[in-house]
Amino acid sequence: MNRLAIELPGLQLKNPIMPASGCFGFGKEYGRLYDLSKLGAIMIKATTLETRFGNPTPRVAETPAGMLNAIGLQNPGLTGVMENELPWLEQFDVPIIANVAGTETEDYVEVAKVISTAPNVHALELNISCPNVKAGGITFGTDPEIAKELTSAVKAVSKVPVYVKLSPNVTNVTEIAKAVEAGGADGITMINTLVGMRLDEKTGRPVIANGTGGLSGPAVKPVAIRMVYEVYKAVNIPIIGMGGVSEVTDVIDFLSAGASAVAVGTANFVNPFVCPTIIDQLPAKLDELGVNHISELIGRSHRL
Amino acid sequence: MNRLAIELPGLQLKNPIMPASGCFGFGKEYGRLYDLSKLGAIMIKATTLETRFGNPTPRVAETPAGMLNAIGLQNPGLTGVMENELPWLEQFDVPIIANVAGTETEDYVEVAKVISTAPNVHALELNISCPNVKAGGITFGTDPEIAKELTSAVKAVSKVPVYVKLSPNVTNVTEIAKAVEAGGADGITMINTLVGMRLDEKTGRPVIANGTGGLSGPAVKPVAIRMVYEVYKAVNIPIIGMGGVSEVTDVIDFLSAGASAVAVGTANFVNPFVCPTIIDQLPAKLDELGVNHISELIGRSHRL
Amino acid sequence: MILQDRMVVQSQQQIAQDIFEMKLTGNLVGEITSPGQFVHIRVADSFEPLLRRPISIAAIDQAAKEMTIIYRAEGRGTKVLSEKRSGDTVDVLGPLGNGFPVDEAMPGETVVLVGGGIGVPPLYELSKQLTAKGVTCIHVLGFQTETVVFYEEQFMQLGETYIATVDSTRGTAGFVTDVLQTVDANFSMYFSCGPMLMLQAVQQMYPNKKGYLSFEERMGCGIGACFACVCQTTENSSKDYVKVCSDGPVFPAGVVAL
Amino acid sequence: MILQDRMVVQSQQQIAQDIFEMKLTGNLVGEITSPGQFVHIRVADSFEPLLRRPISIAAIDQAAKEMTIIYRAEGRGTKVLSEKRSGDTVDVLGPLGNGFPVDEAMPGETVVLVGGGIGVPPLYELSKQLTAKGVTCIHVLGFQTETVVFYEEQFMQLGETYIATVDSTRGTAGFVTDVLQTVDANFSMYFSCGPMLMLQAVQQMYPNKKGYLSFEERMGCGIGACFACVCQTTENSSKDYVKVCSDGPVFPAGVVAL
Ligand SMILES: Cc1cc2nc3c(=O)[nH]c(=O)nc-3n(C[C@H](O)[C@H](O)[C@H](O)COP(=O)(O)OP(=O)(O)OC[C@H]3O[C@@H](n4cnc5c(N)ncnc54)[C@H](O)[C@@H]3O)c2cc1C
Ligand SMILES: Cc1cc2nc3c(=O)[nH]c(=O)nc-3n(C[C@H](O)[C@H](O)[C@H](O)COP(=O)(O)OP(=O)(O)OC[C@H]3O[C@@H](n4cnc5c(N)ncnc54)[C@H](O)[C@@H]3O)c2cc1C
Ligand SMILES: Cc1cc2nc3c(=O)[nH]c(=O)nc-3n(C[C@H](O)[C@H](O)[C@H](O)COP(=O)(O)O)c2cc1C
Ligand SMILES: Cc1cc2nc3c(=O)[nH]c(=O)nc-3n(C[C@H](O)[C@H](O)[C@H](O)COP(=O)(O)O)c2cc1C
Ligand code: FES
Ligand code: FES
Repeated sequence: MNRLAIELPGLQLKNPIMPASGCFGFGKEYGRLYDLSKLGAIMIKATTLETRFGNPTPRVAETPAGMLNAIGLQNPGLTGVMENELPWLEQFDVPIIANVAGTETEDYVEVAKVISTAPNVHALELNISCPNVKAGGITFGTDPEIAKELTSAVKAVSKVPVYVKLSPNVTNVTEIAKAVEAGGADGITMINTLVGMRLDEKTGRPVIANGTGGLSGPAVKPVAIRMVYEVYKAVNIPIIGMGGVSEVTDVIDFLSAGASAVAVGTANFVNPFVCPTIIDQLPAKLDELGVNHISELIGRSHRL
Repeated sequence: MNRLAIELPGLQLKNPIMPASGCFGFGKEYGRLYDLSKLGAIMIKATTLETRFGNPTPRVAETPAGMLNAIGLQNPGLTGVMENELPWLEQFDVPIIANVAGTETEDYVEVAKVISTAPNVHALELNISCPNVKAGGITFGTDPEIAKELTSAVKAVSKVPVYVKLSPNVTNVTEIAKAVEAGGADGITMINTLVGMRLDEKTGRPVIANGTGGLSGPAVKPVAIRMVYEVYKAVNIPIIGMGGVSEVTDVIDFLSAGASAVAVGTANFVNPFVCPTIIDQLPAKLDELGVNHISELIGRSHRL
Repeated sequence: MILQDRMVVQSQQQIAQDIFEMKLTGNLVGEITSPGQFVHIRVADSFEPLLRRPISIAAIDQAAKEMTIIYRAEGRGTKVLSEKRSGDTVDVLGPLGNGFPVDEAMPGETVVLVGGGIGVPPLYELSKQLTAKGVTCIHVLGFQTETVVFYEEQFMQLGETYIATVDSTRGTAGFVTDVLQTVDANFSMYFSCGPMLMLQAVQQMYPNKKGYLSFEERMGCGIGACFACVCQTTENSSKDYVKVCSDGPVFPAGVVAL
Repeated sequence: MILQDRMVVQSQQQIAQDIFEMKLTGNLVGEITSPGQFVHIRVADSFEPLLRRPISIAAIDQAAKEMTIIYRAEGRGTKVLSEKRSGDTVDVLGPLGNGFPVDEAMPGETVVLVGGGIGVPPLYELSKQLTAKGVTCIHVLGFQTETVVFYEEQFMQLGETYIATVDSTRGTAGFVTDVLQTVDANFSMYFSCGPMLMLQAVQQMYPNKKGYLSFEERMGCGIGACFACVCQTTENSSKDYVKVCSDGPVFPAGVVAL
């Protein structure tokens, strides 16, 4: 028996660890460092209908125990991803979760329709929470009604289960979670980045050319854990948790709060081997916690 | 000329540095370490109508570059503050900003009416954003209409200018800011803490007995700066900024984003002399930035 | 007076599994008034770990302006502290709180000092001061297991010393209370520091003895301003609540609601 | 191959105001393929500072498995790095990126190396490799002021070396371009590393020369995955954009839109 295996809609995960979207490109770079088949899944960079260059640089800034980014969804567009990126990833025994972004509902629907037909795409992740694009993105993630409609529209065309990625920049995250569940979402991924800003100490100018950026990394983990905890109580679909995961104990925390699997973003930049390292450490951690199968940890904070 | 003096409704600040509410008690403890007359002002701990014991312990937990707290507004109640705390503070040449909290509008009104008559209370800070009490607190801070009404009600009875303390746990902070401005607020203080959670790695249990707590410290600074920046553009009343201020450069950042003064919270625990240290460092910092008077920095990020 | 002192590490030594003994010099030492007081240590200039760590003062050498602390390096902060080497400096705030009342015990009396795990360190300076004034100290020290036992010899040099280990790898099998059963109850007062459950058990065992207990609670400021470390009191107490950092950490038995 | 190597600090030395030279040993050195490659350094195990710092490789000693880096300790991260002492270890990711093409210059040719500030370090290993194969190197190095000038002697040992300081406290008054006006234009190609404005000026000065420029950009991953360090390209380029970390940091003149 595989003590780390987790089954989720569309996803047979050999372990619950996957790189988060935007922090792993389309896998090529990290694939040079280790065998990607080791991963539970891969969340690839956001794909939009057209090629996007993204925002001007600087696009990243460091903050205390975190970072801001405003990449602006740079990606080679649907065709580029379908023709160059996904086929390359087929060589690995790893399910792909395709992060789908857009400006209009039609963009999402169009991308979802096509990308969900790729043989190795086992699930979609609707990015309704990107704070770094002028139109679309986060606006879909802050209004429950709009979030629900978008989810339904994408569900109607997708060949694979649809996960919706929630924004933490809301007054009531459970409201949005319930809305996307009502819209037919098969799962939830959370959290995307918190909107933040860093100013240059000398000039007062925002360090990030875009002005604001999305805050990620260990700094946001307490907010992410709180939101996963709240959403777990509010919905009946599984959650893939993220936000500051850097060490094996962080994974335990997210599972305890209610996540069924965990994504690792920023930590890949700090330690490019973080995902395989955590995966290797998990069995010993389960022993330490006296747990036989990792699924026993899911939501344990709620059962105390 | 005092290069650091700032004038705000009700407040003649000899410098724009003040300890944040809840992080300085009623001054007695820090008053043993240095002369409180050195401070621009003091924001005293939240005062409620009745004595409150607060939440069970543990009440604090460390997080990456931050901390969670759920003190639960422990305080000796209006009478205790009026009789024991405020008179003691009169020996210092420093204006007091009284942080007012409650469960019902009537509580706020009652406390405001009385506490605003204390000779050294030069302004009130309405705490509509405390995440650590079951009723009241944050609920007043997430609904613009309710926030506006509470502000008006308190304004009607207060003998001194009223500042309203905003919660960062909202989708749109400018909406609340505009509402309290419309309600007659003389100024805004921001941000209060972000709701977060830490779990014990061994048991999965929340470390804080209350479950969730308020996140503060350097980790939240990017969120605070972004929100001050947004609110500065949206309102015409002054802002006292806070969230992660630990060093003199943090003060410059908050002023640049649009704050007219700055409060220091968590950093007092890390360095009990942080406020006087920053005050001493400000003049050299102004020289370095080529600025004559500190007020020139206010909002400079918007003028680039 | 409370000082924020950049103290200099004179030595750092591992004395048991995960247990370190560190000697620090600085002006702060001159301000220490009683054993059982503690210091609040910033382990690094970084913002992570952010908060100070409260650690008891385990021994004082006023002539050398030196104090000893003994701590378990387990979490993030104490691990960073354990990497300091002699010559490094550490940002220390203290002395904080009110320690054990040495004056309460009279020369010739016998007292019992009961420590558990990392509650043992402050009892060492306490015992030094008590024995120096002619009080006979009996030490009852409980640990999880043999590998984490420390300072047994040092305590033996000051008086009778009994060790208990939970897993029976050293001394009496079980808890300090198992040792206490065997200790002649003819002592005038007890002093105790250790986990809450131990303090509870000790206090319960001697309802009619004078005793002083040192408490632990999560702290923010360490000086009484933030209300993080508040404990509820019993009905017999004159206060509604106490702060461990500034009213304690040592309280007479019966004050804090257990 | 890119390694994540726990390298050992052999020496750390301040060589000018805020400028440090650090020598590190480890297996990573064996993977370095060209001067101008860089490493991505995690300065502490703490989460603050969080991100790695990109620093150029300034010299390589394959026999000793040793590399030299030269960096300015100005911000939070580099300051922490500057506190490392010999014997400490540092988490280094590298070698990263594509360096200067040493093969492009033929023995007997003369080339010009133009460096500015902390862009100077990678030119040192470049010059060592070029001169070793018989290429004549002219070094033009610009600094803000005298107190931050470093490695002048080392460069002089390899070839003609001109210093410019903005405040005219050392060498030619002004910028590297002021020196370049006086350098015989009869060289085959140039190599440059330094601030963007300097690279712009140098490229503009020699529109018809072959040249290689090394760029700086804020980085996340350092290996090409996060799209933080993207630069727009000119129309003449075959790519729409380039990543400084993995496509660069060295690009032929004319590729990156300046
Ligand atoms: C008055 C007092 C005296 C103490 N004396 C000693 C001593 O002499 N030797 C010793 O080894 N330990 C002592 N402790 C316990 C010591 O403070 C904790 O073990 C230490 O703070 C844990 O820090 P960490 O970095 O290892 O753990 P982390 O898990 O990184 O700590 C996270 C946060 O929780 C706090 N925390 C964790 N455990 C405790 C605890 N048991 N008590 C209070 N805060 C805690 C930390 O201070 C920090 O803020 C004392 C505690 C108090 C209150
Ligand atoms: C390919 C490359 C090679 C470099 N080689 C050298 C070298 O050999 N010697 C040297 O002194 N410096 C070099 N730099 C610049 C060096 O990376 C920055 O000076 C350093 O990262 C600043 O870190 P800090 O901790 O001092 O500043 P902080 O202000 O704390 O840095 C905050 C964040 O901004 C980033 N940052 C700040 N300035 C720069 C910059 N100029 N370029 C890229 N990122 C920056 C930091 O990496 C960090 O993520 C190089 C940069 C690049 C991209
Ligand atoms: C550089 C960078 C790029 C990102 N790009 C995307 C993206 O394209 N789509 C998306 O849904 N999330 C994106 N994110 C958000 C992450 O997937 C993740 O939700 C967030 O960073 C929190 O996790 P972390 O703290 O582990 O990084 C990006 C994050 C970073 C740091
Ligand atoms: C221990 C603690 C207690 C607090 N108590 C209060 C309070 O009583 N009233 C209030 O308005 N804010 C309270 N706050 C919030 C702070 O005033 C401040 O808004 C917040 O901590 C952000 O600033 P900082 O990052 O500098 O701490 C408290 C914060 C902390 C850490
Ligand atoms: S730790 Fe702040 S009051 Fe005790
Ligand atoms: S730094 Fe991540 S792509 Fe270059």
